[in-house]
Amino acid sequence: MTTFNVFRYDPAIDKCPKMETFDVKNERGMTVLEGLFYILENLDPTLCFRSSCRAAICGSCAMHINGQYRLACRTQIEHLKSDTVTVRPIAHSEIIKDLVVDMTNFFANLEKIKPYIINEGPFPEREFLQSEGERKGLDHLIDCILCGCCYGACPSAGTDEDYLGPHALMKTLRFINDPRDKGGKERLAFVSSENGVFRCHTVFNCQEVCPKDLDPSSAIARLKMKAVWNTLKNLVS
Amino acid sequence: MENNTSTAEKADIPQEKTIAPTLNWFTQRITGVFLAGFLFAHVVVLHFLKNGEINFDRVFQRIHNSPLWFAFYLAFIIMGIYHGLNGVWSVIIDYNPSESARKGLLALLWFFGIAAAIMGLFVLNGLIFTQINPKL
Amino acid sequence: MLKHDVLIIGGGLAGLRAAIEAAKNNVDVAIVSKIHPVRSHSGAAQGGINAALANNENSKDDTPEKHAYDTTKGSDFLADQDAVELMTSLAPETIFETDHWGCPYSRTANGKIAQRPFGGAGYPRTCYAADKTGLYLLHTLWEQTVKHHIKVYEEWMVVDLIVQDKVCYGVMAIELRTNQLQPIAAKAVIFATGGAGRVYGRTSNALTSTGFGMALPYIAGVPLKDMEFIQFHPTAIIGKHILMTEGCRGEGGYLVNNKGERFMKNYVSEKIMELAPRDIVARSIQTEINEGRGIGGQQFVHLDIRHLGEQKIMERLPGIRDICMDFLGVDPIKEPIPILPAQHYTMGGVAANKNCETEVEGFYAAGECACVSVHGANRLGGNSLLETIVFGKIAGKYAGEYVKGIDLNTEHSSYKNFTNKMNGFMNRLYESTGNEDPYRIKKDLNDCLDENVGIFRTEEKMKKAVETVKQLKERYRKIRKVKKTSSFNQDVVWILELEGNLLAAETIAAGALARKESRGSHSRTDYAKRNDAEWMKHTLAYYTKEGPRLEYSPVAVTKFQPEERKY
Amino acid sequence: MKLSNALSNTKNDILLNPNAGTFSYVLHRLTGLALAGYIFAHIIVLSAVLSGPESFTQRLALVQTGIFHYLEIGLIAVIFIHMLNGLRITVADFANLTRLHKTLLWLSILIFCAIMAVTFYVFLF
Repeated sequence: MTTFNVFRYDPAIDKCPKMETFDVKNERGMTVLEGLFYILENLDPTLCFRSSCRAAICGSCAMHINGQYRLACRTQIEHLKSDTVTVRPIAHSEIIKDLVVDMTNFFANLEKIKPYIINEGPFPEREFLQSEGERKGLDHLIDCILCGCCYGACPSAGTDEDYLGPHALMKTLRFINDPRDKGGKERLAFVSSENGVFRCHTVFNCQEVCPKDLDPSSAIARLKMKAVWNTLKNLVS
Repeated sequence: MENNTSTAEKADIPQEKTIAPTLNWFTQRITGVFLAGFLFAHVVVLHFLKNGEINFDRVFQRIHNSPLWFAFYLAFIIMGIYHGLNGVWSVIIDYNPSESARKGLLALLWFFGIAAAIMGLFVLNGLIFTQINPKL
Repeated sequence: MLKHDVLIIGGGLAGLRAAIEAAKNNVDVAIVSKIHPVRSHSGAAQGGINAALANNENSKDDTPEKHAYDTTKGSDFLADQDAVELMTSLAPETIFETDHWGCPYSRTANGKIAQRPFGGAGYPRTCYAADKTGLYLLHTLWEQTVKHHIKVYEEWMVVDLIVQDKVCYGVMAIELRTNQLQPIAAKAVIFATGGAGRVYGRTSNALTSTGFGMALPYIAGVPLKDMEFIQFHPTAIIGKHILMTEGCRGEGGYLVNNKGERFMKNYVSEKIMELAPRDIVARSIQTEINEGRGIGGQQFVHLDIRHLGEQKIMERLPGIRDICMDFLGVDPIKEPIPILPAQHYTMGGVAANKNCETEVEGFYAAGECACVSVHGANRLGGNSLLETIVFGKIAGKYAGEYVKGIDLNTEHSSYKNFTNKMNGFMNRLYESTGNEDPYRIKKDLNDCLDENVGIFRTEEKMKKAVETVKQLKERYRKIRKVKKTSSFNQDVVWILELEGNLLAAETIAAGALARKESRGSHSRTDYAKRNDAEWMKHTLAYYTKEGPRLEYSPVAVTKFQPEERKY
Repeated sequence: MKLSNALSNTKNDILLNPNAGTFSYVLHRLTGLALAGYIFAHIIVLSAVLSGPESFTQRLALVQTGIFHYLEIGLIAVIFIHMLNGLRITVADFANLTRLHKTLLWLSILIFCAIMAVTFYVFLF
């Protein structure tokens, strides 16, 4: 038996959030997501949470589990080494119900950086030729599944919803590093603005919580240096 | 509905708007590194090497006649105040104040900064050019 | 009333590709998806996407025609060859397009898109981006919809298709956030809702792939085609049934039984070994297990990629390693991976022609939920991603052109009728006096199909499956009351989707029971041979209250005459 | 975002992310604000020099005795916490050593302990 402490809040009914306790029959290898489904199917069908692929690739089930942001599907209960599992929604977003939060702002911030290749052609008849080195520059930056763990863990995102957030900044570097993209200057200017990279206070929480073990901190550090040199160069010339 | 529009749109952020955040961050780091050196020397010299009461004579003897120490403290005052207030500013903008609050707070920081710098320079001046101590 | 010219249901690869294409016609396009597009199950696709690019040293003389032949042969000659040829000939340009949009494909030494060998293909033809091809493609296409400012109804669940007199007028949808039910009017509707994997319990599919998107058109009068052909992926990890890409074997991985023997040599030629088509490999694994050569108490066999070396694994199969470490605690660099076959893909789906049009005017289907029939009785690995973007594009194109001559009348009687009908249905849910537990029904359905309509099928078991599904449908009518809440009522979502599950299951079981031969993934122990004389035809399942009414339609044959399928 | 929300978010972020990065971030902020305040206090204390050397010496004598003597140890701790952490994040950013941030943190803690040992020795013995 494992005790689940689950964050419950229905803004239409409840004045304030509460933690509710459930006893979940724990089988070997059971994940937190399966535990939540156990609750939904057997104990309380009104419980709300997001889920889809249950294989740590879609990014739906990011939540705060026992002291850290994690993907519920990827977290095995026994690995938590605790009799209780405490589950809360991702911070910095409005709670729609229980563990489901409104990620509009998260995606709006991503859309601000123009998350698409800026290149109006002409395109080669076949694929772009890209050296292995050029392709390596994209490694890891492209692996983000947009789960929102880093955004929830980032204290800068907590104080200002306009801060782009680790996910959007990492995506920016992905496009800047891509030789197919022609928007480098524009992108660099955008992330050098007040809500961009310099709002990052190098807390490393994003790197700490990333369920795909990516390093947004490093992407931001690299963007900072690029932005600084770019600005200095512009000032000198 | 917008279709097939050119995406080579103009940059959303004009170049000028990026200078302040970038330089604020960069100078904060640079002054930080310098201040680390200064403060270390300051603490070592004043407290570690020769402990005991700090009085006018001790400070005066060291700084008077030494342009190097003078330059050291001059840079220290300016950078210290800048680094401190720039740091406070970055905390303030983290909490995204309204445009008017922002202007007011910025003015306040400038006022305190300049006042402190003037005061600091007077103190430095006092420590060096006060009437010659008769004991010397 | 909300209205759009082209309404696309489903935000996976096919849906996004259709939206991008339809938007090119200067029409008002919107996507309705019950989850955010980047959460779609397309993102879980790993291995790659097939196209005869001839980029690999070993594929210099590869052509779309050879690709078409491999696909047709892989399908056990049930695929419509005109559609297959269309798909394979459009494949290269469609892939180049995604490259221009920024999809980060892995590269060859000379900078071209890298290709790896895949099962059932004569050449290394599968373009890949490490082992996350689906994820990168999905993000790339989503980025394009952002660029084109395409409206996405995010977390809106489509609960009914508005069809009257064989014309489609839009959909009924619930906005999950507010729990409001309302019609969305559209001149054309494209369904790209994915597969029905969750009909099975042991499946590699996402929890959201419930088959509800197939059930809605089915109820609305569009037949489901070839539903009995269910692909079992040979290599899914034990317990969680998460996919180990075919790329593992493409890169040179071995399948090993309890004697440490590469058993595939007993089933196919030494040249092909692990790279036989999926149905054959899955059957081989199941045979090994059934005949007592499985590992760990006859439960699984090993997929061994240790000999590829750490560098190659980290470079080409990093996601596989992550999954093994996370879900099994096994590091594939040091240990073999315990795997067994699991349901993976529904070859069948909404019957559509090669323009993605269906029997209902203004209603299109693309991707896994459709059956244009390019996969026939068995899909080759790497062809599903290709199908989504090629037929997504085609559906978008034809729907975009179709709507130009249509006037949208939001006063049409169908909107009122369907709103009333759906409201009545929802109220019955909220006021039900029954006591059946929906999750119990779901569990029983999963167990029934796992047990009775699996890799090897028999008359007796399939009869049982048909019976059980019928009973479960009865039980579904007496479902317990659902609590009404003001937002995000997940219980309602699961209960509605359960109906999709049940309807998809009934077509699968009925189609399988009727087809008295073995073809591709449909493998019967009592009719072990393929029977072209009687059964080279598509199954069409039409909805009736009592259960599916089966009809049959001919297979389009152009260049490739049926032959014995030998590898 | 309202200030009250932002402040409560900050509080929650600290509670919900109990890891090395959060602690050093919070300490950095607090020590930074304290030091910014201290600069002003320091200048005001030293400004006694403007009324002559005697008053300077008197004022300094005041701030070096009793409780102030021990508070000075605290001041040195605050200075070095802020300094070492500042150097740590600067190195991480400039040299892209973000993956090593924990190692760097331990290194900072080590240096900090050494400095504090010297400080205690000097001030207490």
